[in-house]
Amino acid sequence: MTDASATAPLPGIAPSRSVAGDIWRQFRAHRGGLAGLFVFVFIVLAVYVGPYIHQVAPNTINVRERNQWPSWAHPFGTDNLGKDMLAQVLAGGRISLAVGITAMLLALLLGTLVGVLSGYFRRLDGPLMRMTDLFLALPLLPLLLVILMLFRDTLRSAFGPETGIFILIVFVIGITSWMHTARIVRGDVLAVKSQEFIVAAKSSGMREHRIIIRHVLPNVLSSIMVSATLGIASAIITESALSFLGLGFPSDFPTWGRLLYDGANFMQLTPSRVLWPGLAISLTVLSVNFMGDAIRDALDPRALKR
Amino acid sequence: MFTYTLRRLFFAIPTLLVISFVIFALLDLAPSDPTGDLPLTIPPEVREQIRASLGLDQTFLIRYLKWLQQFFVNEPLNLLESLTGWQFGDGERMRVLSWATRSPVVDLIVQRLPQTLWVVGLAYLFGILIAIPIGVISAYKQYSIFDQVGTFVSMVGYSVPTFFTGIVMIVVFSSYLQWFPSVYDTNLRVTDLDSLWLQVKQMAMPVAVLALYNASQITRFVRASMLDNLNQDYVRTARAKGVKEKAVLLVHVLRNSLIPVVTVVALGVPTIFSGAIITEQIFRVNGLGQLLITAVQGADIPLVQTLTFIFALLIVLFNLIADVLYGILDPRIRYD
Amino acid sequence: ERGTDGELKILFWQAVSTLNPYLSGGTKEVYSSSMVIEPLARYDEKGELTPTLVTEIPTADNGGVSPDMMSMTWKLIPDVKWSDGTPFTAEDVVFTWQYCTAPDGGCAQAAQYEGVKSVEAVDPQTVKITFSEPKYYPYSAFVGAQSPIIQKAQFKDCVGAKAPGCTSANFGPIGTGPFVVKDFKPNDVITFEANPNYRDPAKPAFATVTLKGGGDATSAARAVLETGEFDYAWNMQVEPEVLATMLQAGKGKIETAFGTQVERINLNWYNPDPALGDKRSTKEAGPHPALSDPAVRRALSMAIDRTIIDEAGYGESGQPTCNIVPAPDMYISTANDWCLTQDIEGAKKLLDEAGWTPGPDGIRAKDGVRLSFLYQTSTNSVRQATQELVKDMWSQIGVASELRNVSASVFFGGDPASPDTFQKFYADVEMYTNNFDGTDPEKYLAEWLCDKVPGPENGWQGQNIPRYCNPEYDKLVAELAKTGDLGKRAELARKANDMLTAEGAHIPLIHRGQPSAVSLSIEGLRMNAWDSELWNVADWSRKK
Amino acid sequence: MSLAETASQEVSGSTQPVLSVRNLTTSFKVENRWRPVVKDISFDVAPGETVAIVGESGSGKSVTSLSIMRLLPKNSSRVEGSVRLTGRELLTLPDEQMRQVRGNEISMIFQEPMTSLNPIFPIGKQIAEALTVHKDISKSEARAEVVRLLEKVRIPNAKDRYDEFPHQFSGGMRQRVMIAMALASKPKLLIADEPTTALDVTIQGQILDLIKTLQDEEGMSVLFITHDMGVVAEVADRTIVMFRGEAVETGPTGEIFLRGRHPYTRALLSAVPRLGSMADRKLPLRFPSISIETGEQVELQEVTDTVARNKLPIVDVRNLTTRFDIHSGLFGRKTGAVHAVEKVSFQLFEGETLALVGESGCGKSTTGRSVTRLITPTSGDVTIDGYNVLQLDKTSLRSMRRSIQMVFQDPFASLNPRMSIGSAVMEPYLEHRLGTKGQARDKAADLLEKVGLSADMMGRFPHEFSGGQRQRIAIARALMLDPKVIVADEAVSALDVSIKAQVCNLLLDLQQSLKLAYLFISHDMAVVERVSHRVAVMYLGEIVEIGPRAAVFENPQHSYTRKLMAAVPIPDPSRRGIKRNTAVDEIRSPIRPPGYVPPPRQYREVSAGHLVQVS
Ligand SMILES: Nc1ncnc2c1ncn2[C@@H]1O[C@H](COP(=O)(O)OP(=O)(O)OP(=O)(O)O)[C@@H](O)[C@H]1O
Ligand SMILES: Nc1ncnc2c1ncn2[C@@H]1O[C@H](COP(=O)(O)OP(=O)(O)OP(=O)(O)O)[C@@H](O)[C@H]1O
Ligand SMILES: [Mg+2]
Ligand SMILES: [Mg+2]
Repeated sequence: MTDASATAPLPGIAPSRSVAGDIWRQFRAHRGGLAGLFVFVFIVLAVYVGPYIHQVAPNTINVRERNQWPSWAHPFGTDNLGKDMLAQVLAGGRISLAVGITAMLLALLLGTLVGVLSGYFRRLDGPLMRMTDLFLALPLLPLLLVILMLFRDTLRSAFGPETGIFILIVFVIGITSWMHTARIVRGDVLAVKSQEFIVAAKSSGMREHRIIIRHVLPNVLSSIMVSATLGIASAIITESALSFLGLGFPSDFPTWGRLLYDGANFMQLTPSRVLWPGLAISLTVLSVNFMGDAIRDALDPRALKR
Repeated sequence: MFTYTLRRLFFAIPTLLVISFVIFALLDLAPSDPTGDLPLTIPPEVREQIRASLGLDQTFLIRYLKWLQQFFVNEPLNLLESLTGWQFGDGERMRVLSWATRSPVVDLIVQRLPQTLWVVGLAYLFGILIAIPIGVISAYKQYSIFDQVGTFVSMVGYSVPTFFTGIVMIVVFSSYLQWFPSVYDTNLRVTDLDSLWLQVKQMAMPVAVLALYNASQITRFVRASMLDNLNQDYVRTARAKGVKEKAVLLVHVLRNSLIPVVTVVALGVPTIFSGAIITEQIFRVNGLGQLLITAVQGADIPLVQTLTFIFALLIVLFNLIADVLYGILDPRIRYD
Repeated sequence: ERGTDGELKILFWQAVSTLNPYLSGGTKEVYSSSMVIEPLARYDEKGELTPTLVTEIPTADNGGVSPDMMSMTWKLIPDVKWSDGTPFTAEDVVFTWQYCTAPDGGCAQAAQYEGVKSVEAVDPQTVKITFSEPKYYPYSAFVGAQSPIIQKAQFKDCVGAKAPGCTSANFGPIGTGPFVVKDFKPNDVITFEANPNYRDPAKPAFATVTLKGGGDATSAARAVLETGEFDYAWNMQVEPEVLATMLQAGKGKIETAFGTQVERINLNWYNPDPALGDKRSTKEAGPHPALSDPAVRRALSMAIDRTIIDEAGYGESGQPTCNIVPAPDMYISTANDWCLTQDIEGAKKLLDEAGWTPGPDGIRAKDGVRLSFLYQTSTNSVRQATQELVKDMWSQIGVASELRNVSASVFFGGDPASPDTFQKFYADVEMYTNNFDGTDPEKYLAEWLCDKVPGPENGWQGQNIPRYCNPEYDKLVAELAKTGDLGKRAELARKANDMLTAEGAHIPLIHRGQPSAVSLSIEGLRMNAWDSELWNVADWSRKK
Repeated sequence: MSLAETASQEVSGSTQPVLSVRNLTTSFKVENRWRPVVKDISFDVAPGETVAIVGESGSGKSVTSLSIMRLLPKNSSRVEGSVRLTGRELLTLPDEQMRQVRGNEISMIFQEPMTSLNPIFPIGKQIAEALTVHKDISKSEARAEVVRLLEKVRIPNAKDRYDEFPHQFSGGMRQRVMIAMALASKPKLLIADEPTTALDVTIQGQILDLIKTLQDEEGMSVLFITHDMGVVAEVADRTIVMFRGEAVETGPTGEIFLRGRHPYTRALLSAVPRLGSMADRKLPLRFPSISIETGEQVELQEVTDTVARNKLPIVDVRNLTTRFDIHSGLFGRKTGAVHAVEKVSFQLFEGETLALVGESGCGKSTTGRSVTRLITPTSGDVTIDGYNVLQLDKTSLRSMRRSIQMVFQDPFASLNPRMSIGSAVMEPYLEHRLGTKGQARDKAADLLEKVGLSADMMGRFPHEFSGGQRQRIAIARALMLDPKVIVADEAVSALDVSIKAQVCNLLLDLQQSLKLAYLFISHDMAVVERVSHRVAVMYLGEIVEIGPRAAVFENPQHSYTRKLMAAVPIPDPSRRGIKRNTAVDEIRSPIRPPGYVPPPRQYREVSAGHLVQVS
């Protein structure tokens, strides 16, 4: 059987490419996304490599040099105990980024799980969405106190004080911020579920969990990505809120949110104390958001379509 | 539509009961204690007496059932009495009492509502009013300078915490320029133009801080939704009819785009009632948010329980309202 | 002239939740209600008793106190009126006692009436208090802002279990003080008016008072010192340099009163090792592996530079101290002043001699026990700064510490289920402030008795937080309770204080004052740490 | 050449054309390069004339019409050449004046009736808008005019339906609303961009009739865009054939049909199914295939008889009933049911094609899905390849699925856009653990070759394929499990004529080589006639007529079958202008109250195996 158009390459079609390559090409086309990527990589490099260049320990106290404006010895100035702000911003960045990214991943995992289950299985929809409502309504602070009380010592003895608290904080932020993701994912799953390729998969005898993993998830990825980028931002900020409620890391553990909060009262004395952590948070959020925009554009099926 | 709404309302009841139980149990587990605030000079025996007088010696289940009755039967009756002037029974009903103030929780909430609505509500409203035009223009001129700047500003607005913007505002506008007061006066009654002006002045900063934050979020939604709709076939139809570009945008596209935004906005309304805790604290707008945070910090459990539950109620209610609104705005979803 | 100075604006960053101090006991409630209701006598700024509603302070010399110390008699000033115009009588005083001691009432000031057997109205102007055993220091009931007199007519239906339900009375008590409550928004704002029936016709100078609550200390300071919106702000726990910047605006000043508050680090004498589970920090857990060594306790204290802590966290509102009873003057001991100067080398030497040698990581250890401590306190920025400083200082002598801060409502909440309360002390060291009411330290010093050690058997309610136990000390305190002579009492109290510090039950750090921000336009204010800070608000006026 | 045609040509010779397009070239900016999509097209439309543009999908038909209307996105498209409306140049007109032209002098109807109306405004308002933006008329006048227009396009109860919303209208009615909207301001030119493609045969007939009638009444010119030669033959005076952006042939419709010169034109024509062309054949017949490059006809291979009637039927359906409950009220009580499939019985033998035909909503898809148990039927018996389908547990259901596979209508939606076609095809095989990955790859490569694709395309993604190619991939995927039966639910309906022919041929080939049985669901009678052995006609969930293809097509007994046949457009230009006068009635609803017992049905045997419902 002959078919002219089947074997001849279709007009406008480049030879076969990988999806990753495709997405990267789309991503590159988004200028904001590229700039965001640069800034983000710069920040990550700075907080991880920076301490090797600026070799001042973040919690060296030197009361005689407190509340200093930026100088060569202390490029970002010092705080009210004489600790070097640059070193603190760098150290804080490591924690804030780690918390932001892991908490976001956890929230994403939970949100996606709940969203997919409730979108895909009609019977679970009602109960899961009501549970989402419940979590939206739960008062964060008492919840935190309960969690701290129940798990802190166990975690501390299992993972040591710092990792223990880290796990706890990530967990707390994670379980209190997945609800929006769940809602969005559910909506998307509902839309994807009615598409014919899902019916096709079912009719070929695929098991439900395989359908979810192979067909549903990849197609709701773009909205998950958007939640992810917003999630990092809110996780960093939530961590700062926890810190100043006294529920976060120990006080000699700088994080961006905490530095910003502690510095706020010293704004008139040493403005650099709030400037840098504030800038760091904003730039991270901004860059991640631009990246998210670009990723969403790159994953958009409309862009993939001929 | 109507029966659908009714049915949803009906099913909300068990949901709410479960939520109330979870909230109650959770707060019961929480380790904070109402006597934690008292000076250490008060001896432990006295503390014990205080706890007993708060009813803390009863079992969890009894306290829960009591609360249920107080909240669902007694308080609504009281409210009805005060609204209509009728008398039900002898009026000697147990009310949900706050531990810290020893006054009925509902009265406290009613007292706080006005400033919360004024400040947080207005900020929400302003946020929406700012967000819509910006979102519309950003979407219409996607990738233009306006869009880029708008995106940048909204991202900054989203990423800078309110405790920071609030303090900057106080330092600039209260300390240096002395334009606005840094402390909100909840006693101010608006009776004439002068007091109105004072009210506007004291609301300016908290409203600005919150409106910026709200607007940054809603703008993103409006923009995304507009972009979705601008590519729809019916837009082309409208243009083919010769409808003016402005009408295409504002009548056809905007109306459609607002449907998802309306749900987002409706679902955000409960957060008005939970208050903007940090902003209220900074400007001393003693609204519901401040009430909640002092209650949590002072372990005023009945107050936290009631406030949280009301919040849950609002979330469920506004979920419903969002659904109903969706149906009203979008004829395709109208049920029955 | 009464009511000629317009409005007085006061800012309490912790908002006032009720105006009945018998139902709350919080400092803010006690202070704010002191503008309305008054005790029979109060302490002045020097800690001396001054009569308020009585003609004189009863003493053994003037016959007001019986020689056997079993009863005392107060003579009320005639013609004092409540703000509603009705006369103030001995019946009201008796009622106040009944109100606070009624069962199920949950009276927060019950301790003030401890040991009172009965209160009788001998005649409308005379009140007789009978004690159940001899009271060598009888000035507790009806003395000071904690036990003001409330009106019988207003509260007579609010006794016992009904007390909390009397919302309007609790929110607007009728009093004899210079002001009356006009409007009360709980946890928000109170408006007062000058009391038309106040006994001094020329006072108060202010016509109205607004007492606003909420927010945080720094912004409260800003509202007085920088923007000038308020006249007075209470409890300025703000970093000294921040206050200094604000003071440059030239609108206000900081006034500090020194009472008996001492910020201290308690050392746990029992083992808090989490591996011990429920036994930790109790007698069964056994002595602390490191802190039971007196050399370690002393070295920890020697390593601390209290001046730096003071400078960084307290400034004018604190001073380094080595005593747990830092005031009044006659109780101040100088026996422990060695601790006022930091002595790193000495501390190191002490530890070396005791066999604590630095390990490869620089942390000292002996027999497998490392000098590494969990250091907890409540959440508060000054405390966290202090924690960091102390950690730094201890690290210089080879002692490691892990910092932890716990929300105040949990830390001081005393919930027996929570592991984080200061009573449970599931940590090696912990830091907070404590003080005593009035000027007499007897009851305070009794907190370190052996039988006051908190533990499961007493529901963790004991006050001997460090778990210090020394029969010698117990004897000393018993002797104090039996001594009537003031000079002798002071000597015994100093001895007890020295013993505690020398043995290392705790490490005193800072004698904390109570700083308040005051507008430069306010006159007549006398800061008082022994009574309500607003004790003489009737005398305040605005500079013309 | 008919009379009307000559007349219109005379008119165009003497007077000025309504629309005159010269050297129109439209380019899009793709990855920063301008890519021409429409190349150098010129044509005229005379007053009162109907000009059709035909061509396969993607040939630039819509872009041409949008260029004329200047509705393409401004910053990513470029239009060159000249477009004159009664002598006035449109391409250089200021925006505001162009807006006045749109909807006023030129109106347009779009392809997608489902999405082209604004979902949240009442249809009356939307039509009225077309009036009010150009004319200064009062609200009540506008309303009266809209009602008149709605009546004109045969919307029953026009007055009451003014305030209804688009979703309350069926596709055909929406398209009529679109027409009313386009006619509102009595335009000189109507551009209809595939107005019937998305619709059912019966509805399509109605719409075509309507346009013809209205054109006669209003005397406007029509530019009709379609890919269906049958439709062209019915409506167009002149025809322009577009191929890859170029107009390859222009001329009177009759000329094009009789003496089309360009190979593409011939290929297009040869692929058009004609009802009745199978008059005396018993077996299915391949579509003639013509090479686009040369115009040569490729030899037709005769189809051999594949049906194994002596064996047991591979699919045996007895009294299959599927109902969807409708709940409403406060407690979600059942208030009725959609009787989507009602007592349907049929048998399908190995190597046989049974076609299910009927209009939209009559229950064809539901039947297909019930048989495969994608939907759980209410009652009945289904036996497939020995499995008692309705009684299977989860695991045996999975293994049963190996015997019966489905191919769906929408080639764009039935492949996961994020999965390479290789993995998409291999997936069912691996899922059923039929072999190793390597074996799966070999088999997939083999099948892709079999459906006319090459094995090295396995790494590509669906968006890199055309609709026809995707449908082949879907077929390959269905074949991966070596099924005995394939349910093809409108598998060719969405495809271009030429592609449709190819895919049909492919299905026939596969049936020959693999002895497949097809349940061929379609509303396209002409295609059904060519490919099926037997035909079942469905109406409101029931089979009203079933029998061998020849018997049903040549001797339709049920009135509904006849109506269905009458609605099929006939690709013969000489019959142009003859209206079929198909009744403009709406599809009846299959919703029944609870407790409704369907009346017992009787069937009459007309000839061997040809049954007709009688009561
Ligand atoms: N906005 C656009 N941007 C880029 N390319 C476009 C755009 N619109 C259409 N095209 C391309 O132009 C070509 C012609 O498209 P057009 O819609 O005119 O085809 P058509 O003949 O109408 O096909 P169909 O029968 O499927 O409607 C296609 O290749 C399409 O991908
Ligand atoms: N899941 C469902 N719930 C309720 N009603 C349904 C459902 N699926 C289909 N229907 C209804 O069943 C009837 C038959 O639908 P079906 O999809 O089988 O028709 P069809 O003949 O395939 O039509 P088309 O040609 O449009 O695909 C329709 O009235 C439809 O509305
Ligand atoms: Mg098209
Ligand atoms: Mg169908």
